[in-house]
Amino acid sequence: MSHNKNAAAVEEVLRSSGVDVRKCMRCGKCTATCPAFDEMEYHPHQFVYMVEKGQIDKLAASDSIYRCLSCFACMERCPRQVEPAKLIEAVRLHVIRAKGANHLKPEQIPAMLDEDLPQQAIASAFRKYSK
Amino acid sequence: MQEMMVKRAVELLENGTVDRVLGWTTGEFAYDMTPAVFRSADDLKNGFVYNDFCAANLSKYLIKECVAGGKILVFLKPCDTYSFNQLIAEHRIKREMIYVIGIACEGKADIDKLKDMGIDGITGITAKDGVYTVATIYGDATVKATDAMAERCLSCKSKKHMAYDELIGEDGDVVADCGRFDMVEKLEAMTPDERYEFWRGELSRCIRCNACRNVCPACSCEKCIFDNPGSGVSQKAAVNSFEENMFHIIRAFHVAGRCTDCGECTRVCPQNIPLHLLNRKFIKDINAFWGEYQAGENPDAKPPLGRYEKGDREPGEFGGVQA
Amino acid sequence: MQRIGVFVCHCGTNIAATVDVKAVVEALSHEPGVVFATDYQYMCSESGQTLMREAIREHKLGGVVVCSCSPRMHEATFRKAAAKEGLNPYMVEIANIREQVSWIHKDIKEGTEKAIILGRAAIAKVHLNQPLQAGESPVTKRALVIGGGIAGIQTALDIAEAGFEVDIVEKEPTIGGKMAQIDKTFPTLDCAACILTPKMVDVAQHEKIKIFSYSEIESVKGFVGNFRVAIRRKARYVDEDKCTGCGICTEKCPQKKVPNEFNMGFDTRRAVYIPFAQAVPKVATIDANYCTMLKTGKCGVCAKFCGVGAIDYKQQDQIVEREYGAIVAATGFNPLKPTQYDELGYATCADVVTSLELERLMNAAGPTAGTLLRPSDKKHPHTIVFVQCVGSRCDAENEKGKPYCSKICCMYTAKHAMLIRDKYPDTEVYVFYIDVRTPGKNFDEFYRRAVEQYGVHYIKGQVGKVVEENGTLKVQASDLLSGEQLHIDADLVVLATAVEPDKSARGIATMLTASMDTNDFFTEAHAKLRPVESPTAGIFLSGVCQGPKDIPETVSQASAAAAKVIGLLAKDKLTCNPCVAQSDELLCNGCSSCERVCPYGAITYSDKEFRGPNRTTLIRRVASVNPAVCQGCGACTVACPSGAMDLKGFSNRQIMAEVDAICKM
Amino acid sequence: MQDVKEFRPTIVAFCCNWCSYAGADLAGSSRLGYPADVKIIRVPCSCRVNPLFILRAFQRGADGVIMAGCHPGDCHYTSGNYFARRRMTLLFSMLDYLGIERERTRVEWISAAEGAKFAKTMNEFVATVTALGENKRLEDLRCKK
Amino acid sequence: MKFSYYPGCTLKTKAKDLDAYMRASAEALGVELAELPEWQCCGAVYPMAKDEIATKLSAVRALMSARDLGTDLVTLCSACHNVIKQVNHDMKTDADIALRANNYIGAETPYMGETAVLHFLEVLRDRVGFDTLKAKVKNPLTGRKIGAYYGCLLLRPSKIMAMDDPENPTIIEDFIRAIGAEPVIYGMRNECCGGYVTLENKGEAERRSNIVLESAKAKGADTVVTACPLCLYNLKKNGGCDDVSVVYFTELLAEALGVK
Repeated sequence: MSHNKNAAAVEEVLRSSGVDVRKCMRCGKCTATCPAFDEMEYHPHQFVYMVEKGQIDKLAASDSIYRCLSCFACMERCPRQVEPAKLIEAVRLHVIRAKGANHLKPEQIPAMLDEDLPQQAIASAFRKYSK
Repeated sequence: MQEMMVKRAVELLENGTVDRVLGWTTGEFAYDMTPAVFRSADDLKNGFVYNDFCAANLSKYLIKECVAGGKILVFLKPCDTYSFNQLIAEHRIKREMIYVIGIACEGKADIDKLKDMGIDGITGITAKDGVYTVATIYGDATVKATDAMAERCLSCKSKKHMAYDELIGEDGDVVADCGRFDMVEKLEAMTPDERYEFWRGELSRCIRCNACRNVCPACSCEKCIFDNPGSGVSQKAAVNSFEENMFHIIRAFHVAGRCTDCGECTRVCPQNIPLHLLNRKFIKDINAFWGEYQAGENPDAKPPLGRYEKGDREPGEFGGVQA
Repeated sequence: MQRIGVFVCHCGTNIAATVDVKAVVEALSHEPGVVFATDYQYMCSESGQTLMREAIREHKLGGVVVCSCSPRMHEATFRKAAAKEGLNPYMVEIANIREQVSWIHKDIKEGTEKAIILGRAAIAKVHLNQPLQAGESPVTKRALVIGGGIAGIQTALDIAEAGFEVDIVEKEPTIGGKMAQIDKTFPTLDCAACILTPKMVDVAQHEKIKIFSYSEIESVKGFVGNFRVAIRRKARYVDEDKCTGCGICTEKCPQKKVPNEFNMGFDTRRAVYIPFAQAVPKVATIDANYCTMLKTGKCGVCAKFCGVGAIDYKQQDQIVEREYGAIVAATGFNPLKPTQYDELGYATCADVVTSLELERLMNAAGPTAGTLLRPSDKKHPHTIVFVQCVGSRCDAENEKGKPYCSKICCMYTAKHAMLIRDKYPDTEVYVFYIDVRTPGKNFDEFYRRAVEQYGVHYIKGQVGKVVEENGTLKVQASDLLSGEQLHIDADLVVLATAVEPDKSARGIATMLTASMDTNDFFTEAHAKLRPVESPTAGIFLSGVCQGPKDIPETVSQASAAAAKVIGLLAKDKLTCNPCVAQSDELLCNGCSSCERVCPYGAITYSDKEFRGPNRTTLIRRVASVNPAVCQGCGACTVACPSGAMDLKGFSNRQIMAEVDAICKM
Repeated sequence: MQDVKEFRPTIVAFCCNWCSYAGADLAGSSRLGYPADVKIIRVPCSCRVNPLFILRAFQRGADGVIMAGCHPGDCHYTSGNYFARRRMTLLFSMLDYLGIERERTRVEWISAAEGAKFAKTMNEFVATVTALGENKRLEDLRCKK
Repeated sequence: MKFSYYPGCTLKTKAKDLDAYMRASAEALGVELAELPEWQCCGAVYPMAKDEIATKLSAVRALMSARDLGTDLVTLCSACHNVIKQVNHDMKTDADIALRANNYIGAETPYMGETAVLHFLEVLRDRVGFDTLKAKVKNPLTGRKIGAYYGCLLLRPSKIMAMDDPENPTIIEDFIRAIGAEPVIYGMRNECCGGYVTLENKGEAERRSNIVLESAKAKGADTVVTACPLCLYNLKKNGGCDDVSVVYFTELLAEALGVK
């Protein structure tokens, strides 16, 4: 259970997210409300629990961090103000801040375009997935 | 101004609204305006004076007048109305026995400042457009009002009357940025040793004449503990530095949250001790610790030492107060 | 000067080992006023007390100082002993030389020195002690119970059974409270009406109980044993004495479209109504918000049909003043209205209901006559989803919800699930829970029956979204144990909403000067040892107004509160703590500073005549302290700038004398 | 060389009857020592402590004054310590403003169960005041021996 | 009524119409909107991490420039609105972020969250007033059944956006009533359309969009209005529900005011 080697990563994620994982009462409302549930390997409540347990590696290696829609529903509906979305973002940043670990690279964009695609979609994708 | 006041006072006396008038009259010297009670139109016409030496806050005198009964007309400057409200809040005076005429005030002259300028033989004063014209037996002298104005008026917190039945002149506004805590801040910024020296220098001059206490509208106790042998702390005159400190600390504490910062204590101190700096320290602390509070602004407000919040700061937490 | 005796206790070796008791006796014997000083093995023993009594007698002692253990230990012992010898008990002071000296200072010299100083301080204090008499106040032998739910009913019945008069003030037209709306009770599944209504009848028929229904507390004055309460009897436009409760008016009233609050708005009632068949008092009430006669002056149907002439459109609110010795708050609760939780669809979907609403939908006397039909289309629901903890257990910063566990929801939900599965076996029932909390006798067994015998699906998880589409409630939820997100097509969703104290409680607490916590539950005097008393003397707590609780707990607490009230009313006089504040009227400014900090409302003001100069008479406003109410904290003494307010037994002079004695080297 | 006597401060501790005085009793019965320089005065509640008493103590030769009461929210009289807290906040601030060492005064909330905290607090406070030395700024020489 | 206006990247390009409709409507309503003299893309998604400073700067610059102009700042795109309002909240309440952002920018007067940020819907509700709007409608859209689509960004996090009840909002419904149409309330109106992953995971965006549109359709909506260009794109392109048309609310506004 102990993950001392991860202590620095846990600390980084907690600090940059500003989330107090100990507030969680394990009700599962975040996961109940999550629109991206089917796309995720680890679900919002698991982010909270696994960060607390120090399992950042597993979360970081999972595609789940790119599946969050940033819709704030889990944050809004959490009865204990835990804000799981902030944790997901913090784990994602933990990954993409590492050099060369951008999830989305500019050269991939042209293939994804269609003529009506709003700029907003590209801007937000870069903001979320790249440094 | 004086004519208008007299005219209105006479009207109110004659139509029976009030049976006497609390105002000012000339004291021993022409610049020494003292509170006085007038009972007739003649009294008023002969004795009533209002000019820029009329600094005394008349509200405290109402305590005695209210005990005597009848209905009293009083003239109050904006700062006096705070004391007035505070006395109402403390049930020391009865609102229904008093008819308040609020009078505008542009700041009162400080006789010591005038004397320091070498103006002697003063017989009167008039103010216009920020200039005092001081009549003396040697002729008129003119000075810029702000050069000769009392310190408390230079940092006036409010030109707005907090209570009145009618106004003579225009009502002003609360002065948001009056800078009245500047000196307190300066003291706070000193080292404790410097502060100790400063206050020793000031308080050691105290001769315990009790003028500050006697003029203070908040110090209106039936019997002051310092005069009461039964209190265990009575002292006629301060024997040493401890007693000097003790008197002024306890006096400040007793008026904490009640002092409206009218500045009378400093005005009347024959030793020119800046006593208001003690009261202002408490006012500043109260604002900083427990939220803005101006005694006398609202007679229904709960005073800061008569209420609490669960999350109040702990004693001895000085963070954020010191500069 | 007081003749003082000093008694230094060895406490075996507890004191004597590290304090030279002989030296203490020697030193203190030279203190001013000390006429006798001695030491003894055990001062608290019978022979030690005899020693002290003999010395009081022999040396005509006017004051006693015992240097011994903590006054919290034996102050009462020594005071009692002194009293037996005719010395006022408050002339005895203790110097604590055990806990504060011998037990913590190893060095005999140091310990002895400090013991002498503490002894001197006690002597200095005793010199200023005054004989104090514990005051007495009479007790009005009647209790007031605020709230006529099961808590108030039980408290009132128990007090009345003991032979004391009780008034119940209930703001609704009938007593009965929430329990009257409930269908069955856990864990025995008794019918709530069957066990409640006989009690309501007992209340109605008890000669010692008077019910003020449709009434509210207007003001409370006085103190323990002597409360004066003004009760507002709201105009119900029906003469309670004349009305027979025949109900003809409620059948003839043409205004039929009034939402029936007793049935949670699922059906309607008339503008003149009796809330339910077993209402107590069984008297009609006209709802002024809907009555055509009261609004327009045209109608008068009810008056026409009333055979006894009980209808009175001109009735006004009446204020009744009553006196009481004790007051019980039994103000109860309401379920939180979950309109803020519309992800669960309560505000927008008719078939999302609260648990209390479900009670009415299942109650034989309810709008569906006991057949479970859902509100939107009156059809049988076949899939029902229960959601637990709606608005309970929220973070303190969460503005929508409450931070506490509402305690009863797990059990009533198990009850609902079980009853539905029992009556409608073709119904699938899902319960989404965070934890199932069942501490209580036969409670967990009850919940297990719901799962094991009745096949209720308990799922650890929460519901995230409820959307109504084509008459079906699409429920999206988490199942944490299987790691799935579930999508259930439900016909009915039931929300177990948080319990919240009745909104009227805050105002009542203020009038009673009883403290409340941040959730508006009444605070008890001691969380463990005095759970049915408020910190304010004479105010007692019954039922949910003190914290969430179920019916068995409510009833036990109601009886406990009654026992406390009976204990109080059984006394003819109350003995007061004599160490109370007193105001020196000659010094008092009447400024109200003391009044503002008094937690008990013990200080009142009156205008008194004083002699002024030149034989004049002055009228001054001065404070006086009611010694029966004052608890002796001393807050007022420091608030008073003139020193008019002082505390007996801990006066300014006494404390300063101690300071002087300690500091003088 | 002059023979310098070791400085031992005089400390007055005002303790409320319900919490802190009981905490002192617990420190005693648990044999948790603190210097004999501390002398306790029992008051019903911290709100009974008048600033006059504190000044009086300094006048009569105290080098430090500490007030101990129930934790905020636990007052036997429900609100006394809240008022005491405000009063002492102002008093201490004023003493500091007059240049009197702020370390000479202290307020601590000590429950009946906190014997260890009582002893620890007193040990700390005595150490602090000892380090400051004699109270010179609020002394009354007439009262000194 | 004068405001600073932050259009954002999309309204200057792919969603020019939305911008044009609003400008025309604003003029008709007597609302003066002055585009900020200089602005940069807000980044389209709020950086939630406390240690993200650089990504918040463009929003801070826009806020600061509105402050210096002495006006409230109006946005039209939900994403811009969300980013700018949340960053504003950070600047007001998080001393650390405020300090570091201000150090970065090095402005003379540090920005501490002084500017009020308003979505154009809030301008309509709180400044113009829906009653006034109703009075100015020339072509009421009588008979139209319109579902409001709030999506995720307009209302959440509710404590910061402080616009409406996040679970049972009324602002767009009231708007729909004001322009003479009938609002259709449906369950998924405040659920996410998946727009942000349209590049990455088109399949998911399609699924989410369809769920939203089906929910609106089931309640009888003929039209769904959005306040966000990305929602608009996503619902139109990925939703593929032919029975329900998706339009931006300013288009309906312009139509109703007769300035389209």
